[in-house]
Amino acid sequence: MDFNDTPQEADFRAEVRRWLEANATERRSREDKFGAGLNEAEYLAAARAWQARKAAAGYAAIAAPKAMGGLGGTPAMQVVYGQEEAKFLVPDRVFEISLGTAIPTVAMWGTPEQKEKYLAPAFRGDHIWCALLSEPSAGSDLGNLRTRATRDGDEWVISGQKVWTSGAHFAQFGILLARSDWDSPKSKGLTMFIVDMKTPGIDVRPIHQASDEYHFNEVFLNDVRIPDSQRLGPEGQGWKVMLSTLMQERFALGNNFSGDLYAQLIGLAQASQWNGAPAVENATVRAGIADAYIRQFGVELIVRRGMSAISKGENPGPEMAAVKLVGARAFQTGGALAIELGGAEGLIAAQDLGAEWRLPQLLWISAPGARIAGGTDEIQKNTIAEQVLGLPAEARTDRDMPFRELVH
Amino acid sequence: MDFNDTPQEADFRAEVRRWLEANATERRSREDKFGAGLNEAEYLAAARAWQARKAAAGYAAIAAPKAMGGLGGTPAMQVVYGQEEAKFLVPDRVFEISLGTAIPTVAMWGTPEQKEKYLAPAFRGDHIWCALLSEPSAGSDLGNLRTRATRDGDEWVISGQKVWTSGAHFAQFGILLARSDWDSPKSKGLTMFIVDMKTPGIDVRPIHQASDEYHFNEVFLNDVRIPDSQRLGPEGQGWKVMLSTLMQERFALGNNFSGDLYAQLIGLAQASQWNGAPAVENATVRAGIADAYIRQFGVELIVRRGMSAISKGENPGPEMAAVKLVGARAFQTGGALAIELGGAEGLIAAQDLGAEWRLPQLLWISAPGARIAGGTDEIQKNTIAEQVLGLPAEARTDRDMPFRELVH
Amino acid sequence: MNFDFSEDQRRLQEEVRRVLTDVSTSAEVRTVLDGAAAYSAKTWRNLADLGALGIAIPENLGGTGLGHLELCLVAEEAGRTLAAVPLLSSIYLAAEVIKLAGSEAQKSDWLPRIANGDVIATAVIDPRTQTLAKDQSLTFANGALTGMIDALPDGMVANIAVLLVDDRLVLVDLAAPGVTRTPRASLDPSRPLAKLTFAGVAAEELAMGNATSIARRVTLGAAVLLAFEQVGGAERTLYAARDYVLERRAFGRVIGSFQSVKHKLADMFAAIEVARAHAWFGAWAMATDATELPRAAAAARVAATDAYTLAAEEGLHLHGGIGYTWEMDCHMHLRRARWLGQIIGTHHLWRETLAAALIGEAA
Amino acid sequence: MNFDFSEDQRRLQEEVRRVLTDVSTSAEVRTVLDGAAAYSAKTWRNLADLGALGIAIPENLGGTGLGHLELCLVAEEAGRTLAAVPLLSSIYLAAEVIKLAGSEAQKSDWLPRIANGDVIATAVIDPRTQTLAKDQSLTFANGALTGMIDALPDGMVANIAVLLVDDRLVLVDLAAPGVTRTPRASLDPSRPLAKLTFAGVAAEELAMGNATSIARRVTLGAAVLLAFEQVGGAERTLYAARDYVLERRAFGRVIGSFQSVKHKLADMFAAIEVARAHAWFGAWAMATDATELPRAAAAARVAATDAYTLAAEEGLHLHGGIGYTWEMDCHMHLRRARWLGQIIGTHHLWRETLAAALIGEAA
Repeated sequence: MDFNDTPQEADFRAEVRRWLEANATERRSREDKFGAGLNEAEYLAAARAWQARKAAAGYAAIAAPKAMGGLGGTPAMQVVYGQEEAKFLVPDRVFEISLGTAIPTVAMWGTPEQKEKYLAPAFRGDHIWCALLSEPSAGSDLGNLRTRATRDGDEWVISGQKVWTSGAHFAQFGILLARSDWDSPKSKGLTMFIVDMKTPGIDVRPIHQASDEYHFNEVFLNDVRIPDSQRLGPEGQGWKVMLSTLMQERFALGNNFSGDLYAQLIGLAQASQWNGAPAVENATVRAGIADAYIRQFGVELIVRRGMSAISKGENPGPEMAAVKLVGARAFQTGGALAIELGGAEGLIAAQDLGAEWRLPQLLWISAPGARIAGGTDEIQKNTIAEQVLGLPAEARTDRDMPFRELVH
Repeated sequence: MDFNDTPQEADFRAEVRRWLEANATERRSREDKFGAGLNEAEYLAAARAWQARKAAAGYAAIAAPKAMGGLGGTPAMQVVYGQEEAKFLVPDRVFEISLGTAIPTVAMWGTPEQKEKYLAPAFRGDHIWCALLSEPSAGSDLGNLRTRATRDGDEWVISGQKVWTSGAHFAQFGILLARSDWDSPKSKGLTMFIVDMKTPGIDVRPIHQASDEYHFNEVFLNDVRIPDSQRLGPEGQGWKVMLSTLMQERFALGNNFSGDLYAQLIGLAQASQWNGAPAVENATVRAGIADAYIRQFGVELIVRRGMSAISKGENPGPEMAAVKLVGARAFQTGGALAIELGGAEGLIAAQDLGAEWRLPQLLWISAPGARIAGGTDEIQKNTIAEQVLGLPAEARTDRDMPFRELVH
Repeated sequence: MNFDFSEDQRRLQEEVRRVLTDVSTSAEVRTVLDGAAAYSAKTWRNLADLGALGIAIPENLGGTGLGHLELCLVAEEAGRTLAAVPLLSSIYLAAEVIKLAGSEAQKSDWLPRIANGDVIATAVIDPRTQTLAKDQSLTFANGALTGMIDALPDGMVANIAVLLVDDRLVLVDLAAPGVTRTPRASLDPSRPLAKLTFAGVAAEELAMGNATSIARRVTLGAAVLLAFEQVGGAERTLYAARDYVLERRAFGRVIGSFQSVKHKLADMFAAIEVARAHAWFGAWAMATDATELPRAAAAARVAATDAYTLAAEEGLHLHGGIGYTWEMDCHMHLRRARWLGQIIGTHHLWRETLAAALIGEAA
Repeated sequence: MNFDFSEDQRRLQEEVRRVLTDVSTSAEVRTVLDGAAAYSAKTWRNLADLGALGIAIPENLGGTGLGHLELCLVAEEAGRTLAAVPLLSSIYLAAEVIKLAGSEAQKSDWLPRIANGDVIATAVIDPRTQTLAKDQSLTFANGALTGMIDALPDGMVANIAVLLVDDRLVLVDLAAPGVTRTPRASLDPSRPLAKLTFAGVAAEELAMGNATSIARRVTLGAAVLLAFEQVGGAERTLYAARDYVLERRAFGRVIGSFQSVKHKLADMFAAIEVARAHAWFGAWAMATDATELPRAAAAARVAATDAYTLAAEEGLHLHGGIGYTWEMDCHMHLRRARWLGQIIGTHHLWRETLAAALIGEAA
């Protein structure tokens, strides 16, 4: 057991550090942001320029094999890079779906032509990808999706509606899951496609979130034509393709659920007064800080354990479901505690109260989304109960019936 | 809305108070007990003598109609009596199953002869009753019970095993639920009986509880013969008879789940030191005291609301399930907090630490039992979800099949 | 003993519910949420016309002359419909303080106009022991009010403010020279906040009786009334979620048939039952001015804050993705639960209040 | 970075598990629980023979010469099998203190005999900031120990005691004249307690290094080691409950197919995963004497106490009525979870320790 770098890791860290110092600006505070003041188009252009530099240096796909355009490094090197990059101002989540979800799926299931065509431009940031998976009637029950893919010669004609598609309004490409066979049971008969987002028939509309933000979209598909050469993986195997996507995502999510909310709580509690003394001296506040640390750093440690397993060629398994379950809750509880520190004044939104309140307030209002997106609390618990603990799956009547007969 | 007595209630309270002062000893402390130092036989004799005096004064069945040997009073009078009696030393729970569970069932379902024969002696304490319901394979799923009742002329022959029977070792009679028809579905085909506990073939064995106490028994029934005149309610209607029993019990339970643990916590926290100051000054301890009060007094208030409904001739419904759910949890959490007050020294059992620790320690170790007995947390939540909120019952495959086919 | 509201009170509650359900719709609340209005004038007008604003104000002062029990039921319905109106500041706090601490002239000057809705008051009469500002302080000397106070509910629309300044209760006309108001973005935009500064503004004292004890008593009453709003809101979210899970299907069944969903709703129900029980006890204590008021009010506030927070969080969760959109009302309850739960101090502060009351009673 | 135990360490753990599963059976633990023995001599002997007692003691002092990481894994297996042995008092505390604060003579006098199990030590080296006793105090002057200390683990069977007295670490032979021992009924009778009084008993100081800081460091290490015991116990209850719900049927199905049962087990699993992660981090911090030790140990202790408490309470609950009988082991875990969670201070105290460490690091 060793938290220190191996000599190779230390060398790589130093190299990365030098490169970052030469190519990016160091972060001075939590509120310091890449591209502050830019509009969306300018921000995307700056993000792409950054990603191109990063790809040129070989850091866009550190753990991917060289044959795929990667650096051929170890997962540990990927972690080292991430730790160092976090200290600098870099684009926030623009390439997360591209490089964390879509491209790994293309790398795993794509034809040589598809890989040739899509991997490098995505690494460089020329192409940004989105993932067209969820539908209004297919959230937790993704197998229930109804977007229809009908074969027409060498093409497929796609119609339906997707929802919660992050980045669809600026992505060039998407992976798209649709039902190509209505006579098979629900999780069969699905096929995955690569879709050019400029194809006629695609209508992207932003979703107004409960947090008053617009990070997601509804995507309406109306007779969208996709050549069969853009099919990703075998016809009817879309479910399997998607599971491999989600497995990637589950692990990548881990990092989103750690964080330093507990440190923010300390600062805010020092600046708040309870009964004439700093709130940080109150025993319940201190217990809340301790609990935030236990959850957030606990999640980080579980992810590090998973990383160590990857380093040894093992696969971190379904037990990673605990990460999201615990992490999203930590946002909800810790965010609420931060807001409570100020009493009535804590109800003033950060725009008027001060930048240091922005993140905790945002965590609080977006925590309900975090508990739903990427698999609800209940889905995570089912995963643990069934895949880790070996408990029986829920009795189902819909698993083996032709999908056609399930539609109401 | 009025928490004060009506003039009639105030008169009755004064009358009860005078009678109690003349006939019982006032309680001086929480640890002051009826019959301290007596062995079980002596305790039971003293309890019976007390109950006989109480019955002679008309207080054994205040809200029961005069025709049944009751006082013909109101539920509010019953409450008033209970409030006053709680200030005196009286037997603890000896007659609870008799008068709270068994006798109300006899009163509701018994023949005129049965009522004539059984009510008065039970009110007087001459007869103590138990309730032979649960079985090893029939806990939450009471419909799964397998004790067999076979008709033989004018008699029934009963064989099987009951469990968690409180007071079976000193009771004279019991109500007994058994399966008289194995070809009906599980909750049909049951019949309720009255059984004389001295009948040959009955073997009572005490259960060693997790709390190191012996309040319950296993009861083995081996060819126990019961005349058909001792059948309680129609043949095959035992489920319905039992539901009316449990409905009584659920409400009666309310009072067992209130209490003054919060007040005990205050005293104990004043006597404990944390970092050189009384623990009662610590904010988390204070929050724990507040929460214990909210749960325990909340339960008491819900029961009072139910009492008010009864006074108006309404029936407190399945929402009373919340009482047990909240109350049993309060025992577990509050008991644990009490034990935690002393740190390492709090681990010393009350016998060596002091009488004031007995109740909180007992609440802690018996709380798991309270969360199970009389309907587990899960059963209470199902009741609320289905009977209050109108959510669908769990899909069941065992409801309509002949019981014979369900037995593994 | 009769621990229930009377039939007359129930009928009144139903009437209020009927009107508010018609008037304080999601669309109406959203006019405030989206910043198009600072409060729902229509809802306010309807409550005034019903006599609900003056329900605890004597008839000779323009009120309905009923009492606090009835006001509790109005609060429950306002909470249920997310009513975007200044009930807390104008009715629960300002009117109550003026009733107890105002001279006959002050009472007859302000209470009739508060009762008929023409005058809106903002108020802060608790000592704000949880605070961020170091420079927030008011002084009142020689009839002049000076200083700043932040996070005033309804501060932009109020005509007057009732404030606890040191040990005195002060009423100030906000149209007077020297008053500066700044809107402050609120985590529940349907309940706006403002910062007010006073530069030697002429103000009058409400000087009948002991200011501190009146302020305390009114604050305890407000805790009870907010508990009713919270219980109303919590129950609304419970039943909205219940209705949704009976419609939404996944894995071949309505999701309301999944035990995890059922048990979550049962937990919400149990929390609300406990909160309701304490709220009722608080109502009784407030209406009878019982010695139990401090612990009854504190318990009502804590239990109701916990219940509404749970119901709003889990009610949204049970809706899944759709619950996380701006168009659904789930987030409005989440925001309102937080606003109601903090505006007169958080559950932490009120747990401490409850503990102090219990320990005091035990002594 | 490699956040995992090595294969050698894993093999050692498996060996310890194999032996303890054979030896520290429910029946064996119950000999102590029921009062027939004060500790399981058989389990103790087996641990000694395995080299597990001296695993963190240097070879030249009779130990195995491995280290704290290995000792953590022994602790996990002892927790899993409810081992009724004085690991905490003799190994985690006394041996560690003697190792750090003892003279060469003291070390070679005691450590070999502790490592081979011939000498059992009891120890209290935390300042007991949560306490009931007002008359509990020790003084050490002129080589003589006077006073009383209560709730000593294994106090009836120990040969020696290591005690923090004011700012000094003291070793006392319990066979010396002037020592009075009184057994104290324990909420976990399988881990007995005693009260010891000293009437001017001859004792020696462990005087190498700063006593307070050594005591602190050893206490933090004990928190980590207890966390491993707690994680082991918690995991045992989780899987015992899992196995039971796969057998027990109700309503026509195994109860493990009910979602409320599944999700409860998943919650237990998640709590244990968090606890395990912090326990491992604590192990690393202890083994490397990292500056992170205070927060790592405190977090490990809090997370593990929470996880074992939850697992023991809900593990019993999932067994239903049968789980509430003396014959089932569920209550033994409930009792052990409480004992382990309080014997060096409760989770409240350690949450405070954690907060203080975090706030200190942030400064």
